[in-house]
Amino acid sequence: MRPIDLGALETGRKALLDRVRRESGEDPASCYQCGTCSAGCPLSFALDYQPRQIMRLLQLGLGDEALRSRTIWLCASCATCSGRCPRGIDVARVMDSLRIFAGRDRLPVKERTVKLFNKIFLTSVQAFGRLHEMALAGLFNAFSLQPFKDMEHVPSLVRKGKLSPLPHRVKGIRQVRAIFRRARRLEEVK
Amino acid sequence: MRRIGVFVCWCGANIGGKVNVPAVVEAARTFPNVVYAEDNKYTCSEPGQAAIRSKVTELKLDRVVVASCSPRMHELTFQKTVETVGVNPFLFEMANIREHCSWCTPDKAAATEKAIALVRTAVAKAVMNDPLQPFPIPVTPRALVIGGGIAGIQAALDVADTGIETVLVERDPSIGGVMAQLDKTFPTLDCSACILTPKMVDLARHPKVRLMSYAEVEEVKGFIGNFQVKVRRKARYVDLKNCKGCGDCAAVCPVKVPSEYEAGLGPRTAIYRPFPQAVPGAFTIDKAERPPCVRTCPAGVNAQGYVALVSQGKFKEALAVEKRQNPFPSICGRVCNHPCETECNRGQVDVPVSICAIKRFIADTVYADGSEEPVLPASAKDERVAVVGSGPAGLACAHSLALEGYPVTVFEALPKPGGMLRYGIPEYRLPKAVLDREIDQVRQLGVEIQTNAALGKDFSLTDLKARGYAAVFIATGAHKGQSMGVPGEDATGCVDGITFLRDVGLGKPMDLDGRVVVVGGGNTAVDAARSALRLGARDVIILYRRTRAEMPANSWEVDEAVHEGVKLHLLAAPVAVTVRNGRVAGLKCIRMELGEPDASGRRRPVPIAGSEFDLPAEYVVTAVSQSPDTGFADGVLELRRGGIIAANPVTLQTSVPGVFAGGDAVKGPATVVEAIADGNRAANAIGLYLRAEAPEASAAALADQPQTGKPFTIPKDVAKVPRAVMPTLELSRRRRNFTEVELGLDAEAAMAEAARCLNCGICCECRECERACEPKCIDHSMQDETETIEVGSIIVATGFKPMDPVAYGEYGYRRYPDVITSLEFERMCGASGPTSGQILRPSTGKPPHTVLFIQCVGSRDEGKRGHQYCSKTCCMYTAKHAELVMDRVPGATTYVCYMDVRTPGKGYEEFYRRTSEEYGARYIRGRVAKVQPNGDGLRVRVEDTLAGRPLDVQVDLVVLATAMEPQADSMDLARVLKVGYDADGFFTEAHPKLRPVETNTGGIFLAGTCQGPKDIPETVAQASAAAVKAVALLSKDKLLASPIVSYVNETLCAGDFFCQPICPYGAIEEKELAERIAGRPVTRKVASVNTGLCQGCGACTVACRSGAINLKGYTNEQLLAEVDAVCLK
Amino acid sequence: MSQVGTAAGWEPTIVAFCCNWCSYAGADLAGISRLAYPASLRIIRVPCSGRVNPHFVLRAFQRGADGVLVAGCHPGDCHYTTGNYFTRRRYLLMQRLLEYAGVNPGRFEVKWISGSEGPKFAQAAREITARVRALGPNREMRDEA
Amino acid sequence: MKLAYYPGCSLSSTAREYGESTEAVARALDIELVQLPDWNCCGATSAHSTSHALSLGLPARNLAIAKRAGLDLMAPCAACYNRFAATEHAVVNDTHTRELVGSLLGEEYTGGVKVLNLVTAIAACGEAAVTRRTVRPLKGIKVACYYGCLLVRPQEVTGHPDPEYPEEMDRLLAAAGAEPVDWAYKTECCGASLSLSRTDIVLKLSRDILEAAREAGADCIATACPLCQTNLDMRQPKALKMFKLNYRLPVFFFTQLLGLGFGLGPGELGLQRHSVDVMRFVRARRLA
Repeated sequence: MRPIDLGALETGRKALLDRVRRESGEDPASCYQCGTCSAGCPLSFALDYQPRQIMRLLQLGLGDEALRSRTIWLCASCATCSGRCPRGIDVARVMDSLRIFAGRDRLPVKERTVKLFNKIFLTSVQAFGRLHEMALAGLFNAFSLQPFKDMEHVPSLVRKGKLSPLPHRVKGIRQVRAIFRRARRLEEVK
Repeated sequence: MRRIGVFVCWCGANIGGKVNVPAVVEAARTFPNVVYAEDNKYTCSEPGQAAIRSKVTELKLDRVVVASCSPRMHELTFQKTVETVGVNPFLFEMANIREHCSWCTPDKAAATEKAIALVRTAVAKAVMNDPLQPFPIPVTPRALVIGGGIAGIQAALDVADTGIETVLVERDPSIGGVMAQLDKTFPTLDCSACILTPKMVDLARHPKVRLMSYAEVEEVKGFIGNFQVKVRRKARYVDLKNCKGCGDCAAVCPVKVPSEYEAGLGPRTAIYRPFPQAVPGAFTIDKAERPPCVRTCPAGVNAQGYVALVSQGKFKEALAVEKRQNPFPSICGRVCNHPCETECNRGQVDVPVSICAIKRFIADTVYADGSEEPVLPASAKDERVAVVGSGPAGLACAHSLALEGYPVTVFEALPKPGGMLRYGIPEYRLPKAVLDREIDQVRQLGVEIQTNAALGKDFSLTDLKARGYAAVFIATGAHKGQSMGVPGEDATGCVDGITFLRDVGLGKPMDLDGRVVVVGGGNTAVDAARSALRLGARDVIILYRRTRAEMPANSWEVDEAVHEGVKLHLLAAPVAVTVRNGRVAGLKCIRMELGEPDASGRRRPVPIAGSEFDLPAEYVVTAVSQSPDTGFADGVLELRRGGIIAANPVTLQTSVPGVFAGGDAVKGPATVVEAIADGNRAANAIGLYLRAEAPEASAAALADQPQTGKPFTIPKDVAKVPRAVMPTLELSRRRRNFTEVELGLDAEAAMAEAARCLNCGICCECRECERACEPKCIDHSMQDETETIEVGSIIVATGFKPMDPVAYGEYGYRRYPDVITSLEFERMCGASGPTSGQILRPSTGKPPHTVLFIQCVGSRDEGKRGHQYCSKTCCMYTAKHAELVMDRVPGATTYVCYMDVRTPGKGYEEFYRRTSEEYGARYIRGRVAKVQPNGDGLRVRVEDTLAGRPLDVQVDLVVLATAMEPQADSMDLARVLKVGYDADGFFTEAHPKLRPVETNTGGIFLAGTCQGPKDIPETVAQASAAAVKAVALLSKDKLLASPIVSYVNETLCAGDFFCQPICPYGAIEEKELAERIAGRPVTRKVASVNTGLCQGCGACTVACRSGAINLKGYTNEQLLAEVDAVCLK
Repeated sequence: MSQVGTAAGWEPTIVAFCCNWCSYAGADLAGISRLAYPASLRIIRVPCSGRVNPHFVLRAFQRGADGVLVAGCHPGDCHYTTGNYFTRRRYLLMQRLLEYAGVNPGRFEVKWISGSEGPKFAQAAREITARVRALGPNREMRDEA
Repeated sequence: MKLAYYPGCSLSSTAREYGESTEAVARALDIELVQLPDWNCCGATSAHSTSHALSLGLPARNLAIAKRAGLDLMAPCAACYNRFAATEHAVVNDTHTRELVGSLLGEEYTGGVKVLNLVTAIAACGEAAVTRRTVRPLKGIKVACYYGCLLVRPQEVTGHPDPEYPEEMDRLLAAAGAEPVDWAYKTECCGASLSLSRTDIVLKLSRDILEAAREAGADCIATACPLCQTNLDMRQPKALKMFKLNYRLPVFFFTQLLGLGFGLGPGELGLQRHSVDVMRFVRARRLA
């Protein structure tokens, strides 16, 4: 492995740390690398970097690696790590922030289906005010190029009255859409 | 005009780098009263101090101002300097131009400007300064050490060895602290007890040491050299001097609770010595507040006492305990409504202890084998007492009085004694043989029972007096059945429940053929219904106007009735009895629904209009209510509504002196145990009356005893155990006979049931220990005592407690038996411990093959569950534990999950290397995330952070290295002592480096872990250091106290004493001043300051409206001069 | 005498009464930690915040102080057990008295600062200075010199 | 008790039986549920993965509606509950968030709505009320109570006394006569919203949970989260097949079990809507 030139990373290191601190209110620099988060993480088997290593990347100035990792997209936000962290870091919240940055910076995403799911989910909410689960599943399959995924469940779900073909639109949809609009505008500034 | 010299320090570049020092000197020269100013490189250095000295002498300076660092740094230095050349130290003043100026002001011009202002202010104050003299205060040459762990023991020995008297106060029954619980000590693996116990013995034998064990400091008054300390000596219930420590008492104690010394791994008895080498070696009885069973029992029967004895198989002793308050255990064991079980704490764990069944078991068993020890009455007395009524109240009263030696005659209206016990409760619940046996026991005490003798018919109250009875107790019960108040009640076949049951009890032949309807929901109704069933009724219905939940009858009786075939017809009430040919043909009823709650809190039944229906029946028994038949009162005794006798609720005395009344005749229908309680109470009251005690004294003696003692908390890890089931007579064998239904527990079931008791009172007061103690040094009536001791110095050595790791839910402590704390592990290693030194898995009792240690549990955790600090000892004791495992369990594997291994101590790193390299303990760098059961053992999930890989480790035993915490009440003690404490509750030292054993309060020193986590060597070193500090203080005859105290200008003092309540030290006293005004002698009160007590806070000066009280060194004039100068622009 | 901080124009004069045990030590720590705060704040040492007579505060305003800070130990931590409780009680009265006298109560403040709270001291100094700076010079009570 | 009822998107579709059983049990316990008027989606994980502001704004609109109604807000879905609790917590404790929320909604929302989940809401009625209402005790039913993540974590937000080993659902079901088992997976994650996007992961996590419940001796699982239930129920056959296991474990909403104890009918409780059949289980125990 090539040695890392720490000095050269300094500016980027500070910038990303500050960005995380601002966005999440959490400070990854206070992590002392005990590994409680990684050991307890239910997803650890599927991660390319353990949560502890994500913190370390941020501390070293290698945050770009973190932003491009699978880990940040696979985090299920279960907050097991946050509850146990002896440094009081809300690790799940840091993961949220990294996901948000990766999305906002349009970085390449290794777990594209996860991002796609979020996008379709929010599109549905923006359109109707509520989630339309049938549309979510259908669109997800279409865009993720796996049209027959979970199709085996559809007949029984319909039979059991669990999928309704028509979405429900909330009356205050204008306010809901305004929330989307304002959120986008507020965060573009950052 | 003053002559002030100003010396401005450069402090190298510290001040000089920011402040233009020459400019400051220049400015200082222009200030009024300044006759000289100069600058120095380092004023605090010897040349700097020499310059001050020479200028003072040369220029006859009378005051000096130094502008340099903080006075907290060098005020004392310069005060001493000026003192050597004859200037009073309090004429010296300091301007802080470093910490408050050069170091916090980036701008040079601003810093110089500020420095000038600060010097001006200091000069202004100096002008107003007066010379002050410290004054001497005497010293009490005695030390107090609080806490008897290794720190306290060492400190006390060190002080006492210098010949100074030392008092050591320890709150536990023995000294020794946590060190006494340890097996080995690192890094040398010395046996802890071997090095500690000799010191404990030395302490106890030291001629200059007074050991106050089982005592706590409650209040501290006074000040350095002169403290008054109030110590509470907790009641030990054992005479310390005479106890030989033989242990005979503990051998007979039936109560087992978790031993604190064994960290809960083993039991101890209620009378106990924490460990064999305890000092003092005397035993102690541990009492909590009265347990709920005893508290709830109307008669105050000591249920915990007899239950505990049964658990040990001591049945006759249990019977004796039972009989202290209740002469009828065999009866009550069958018919009591046992409110004790409702309140039993075991109900919060699973199901209440079956106290009543145990009670019955005791009496039946002991009577059967005839082993009861006879109780001898006190010597015979002369005054005769008459008891009217032979129910439970009357007989209980007669029994108690007879035991006290009074001759008693009981008068009973009916043919046989027993009252409602005989004529109200059917045979299948209370066999007459059982009743007769316990009534005979009362007779055997010399009580005479005259039957067929009814008050008001066969004799009157006046007759009793005439016959020479000195006192009378009326307990005639409530034998009058109430009618329903509906038409047709007088028809043949309709009878009230009381009469019905009495006829059954008298054995009148009855053959009930047909349907019986019983109206009512109380015990009488249920008894009548079940009796009717046994008398051949084809069909028995209980008609009740509310729902089953509201039925006042004992629920278990209702259950049995239903079980036997009685039908419940709820939410219905009779409107009329249908009469055909003068005989009952049925009931006309109406349905009800529940409305709003009534006064009793039960929802009131409301008839539903038009819902009438007919209920055919051959017999109707009305059991709606009953009342006392008090026709005999005859205007002599005052009655209340419903015909009940009016009696004082505490003394039970009626409107006629010497005539007492109790039981149902006073209360209205109530329970057997309430009647017994009244009988006992009446006996006490009559005794007091006959001994002519004053009424108030009697009332006080009879009043309920207040609850005292520490509250009991239910342990969290009690295993659920099913309650004993009372065997009953088969259903088929209950028809047409009155054979007893409940068959009683056997010895095995009763003992197992008794073992479910949680011992909520800890000591059960069975008094077995009293009997076993040969030197007779046990006294259950001992009380706490307080004592005030005078000392000159206090060493605080209250130690730590290990943290309870239960907040770390992911580690499963308490949920999984094989997860233990390091202190529990330590006890397991102790040769005299619960496993005799074997390392065993609590779940199986077998040695573990793999043991995993989790470090930093509760330490280095800034989340909400732990402490930020490092507990300092865990790395080393865990290494020690790992070695012990590998020494004692051949072939065992040990894992240590750590974040950092910290070994800063002599021989520590070497020890750790040996553990990991020679012993081969496997160190994993990672903090454990979760422990969960897996197969026969536990699976531990941890990331090896060095490899970046999550690991699953299968182990047999997990040991948690829990944090050291201050004692739970450390902050309370800090407030009592007025010493500082940090956010965690550890006491704070005066300076972290230079004054590590002193507190900010003069005369109070710290030793050991109460100041912060530390190991034994460090603790002992600190203890010796604290001892030296205390000795240095106590070896002086007198101390010089600060002259900064308040003083009163008596001319101005208006004598309104607003200053008095504001003074935290009570230093302001009243003083009478004799004056002559216009030639006449007048006295007036003025305030006067006790300078020994005044600490110089100055709060009084602000409270004083006339400005008469002022603070030396910080007078109003000085401070105003400073304000003026500081504001000057 | 010239005004402090002439370059930036007017700077307020703040008088800070600090108790010897906590807040004075806190101010020392601010210095030791090299925490900068406005030079216009000057400290008068008192044994306890309970020693600060309302009269001293009024006198400071009369003499031209633009703001007054009284700093003592945290409630419960007073070296003299209860002194700072009296300070706390007086604080409200003082605010009202100042208002009555026409002085903006924003010029006066009581703070609890322990000996270990250097940053808090510096922060308090910066805050009161900023607030008083916004209020402008004290013309309400100052004696015309 | 009267509560604003937020069914959320799932309770009217994939978790209809949760909605049905919630309403039935609430009726039985005299809890009055008033559906929150014109509620919108809470945004779930997708919102807080995409935009912090959005993750506050969407729940806040519902909180503001509940505040106008003057009612405590109860969300049976653990995920919705968590979003509401998190938003409420941030609004109350952080002035910056309060301002942010105000500008997102175009109206002020300053907090003050008490947020409940269904377990705490029913627990507030008291275990005694549950026992009293029980007519067909769930005798002999060994249930593994599965809380998942979002009912308990993070502790600052939920205020839960023991997020590592919660017990309130166990106590409620025990009050109805069931025998809850002790097991270590009460709050392990099922993979939640990765259900669609990374089904493989969810299958593995679901298998772990099902296996743990079975090893602890449970014969069914109770949940209080539509997502958890879907992952454990709908994905169960595939999850077990993938790991060569062939048993079936009924996965109930805890309200369905309570409802059975209360004597309610299978139809009222939506028992026919499960993927893994529960009717045989229910009939075998004479609960329907």
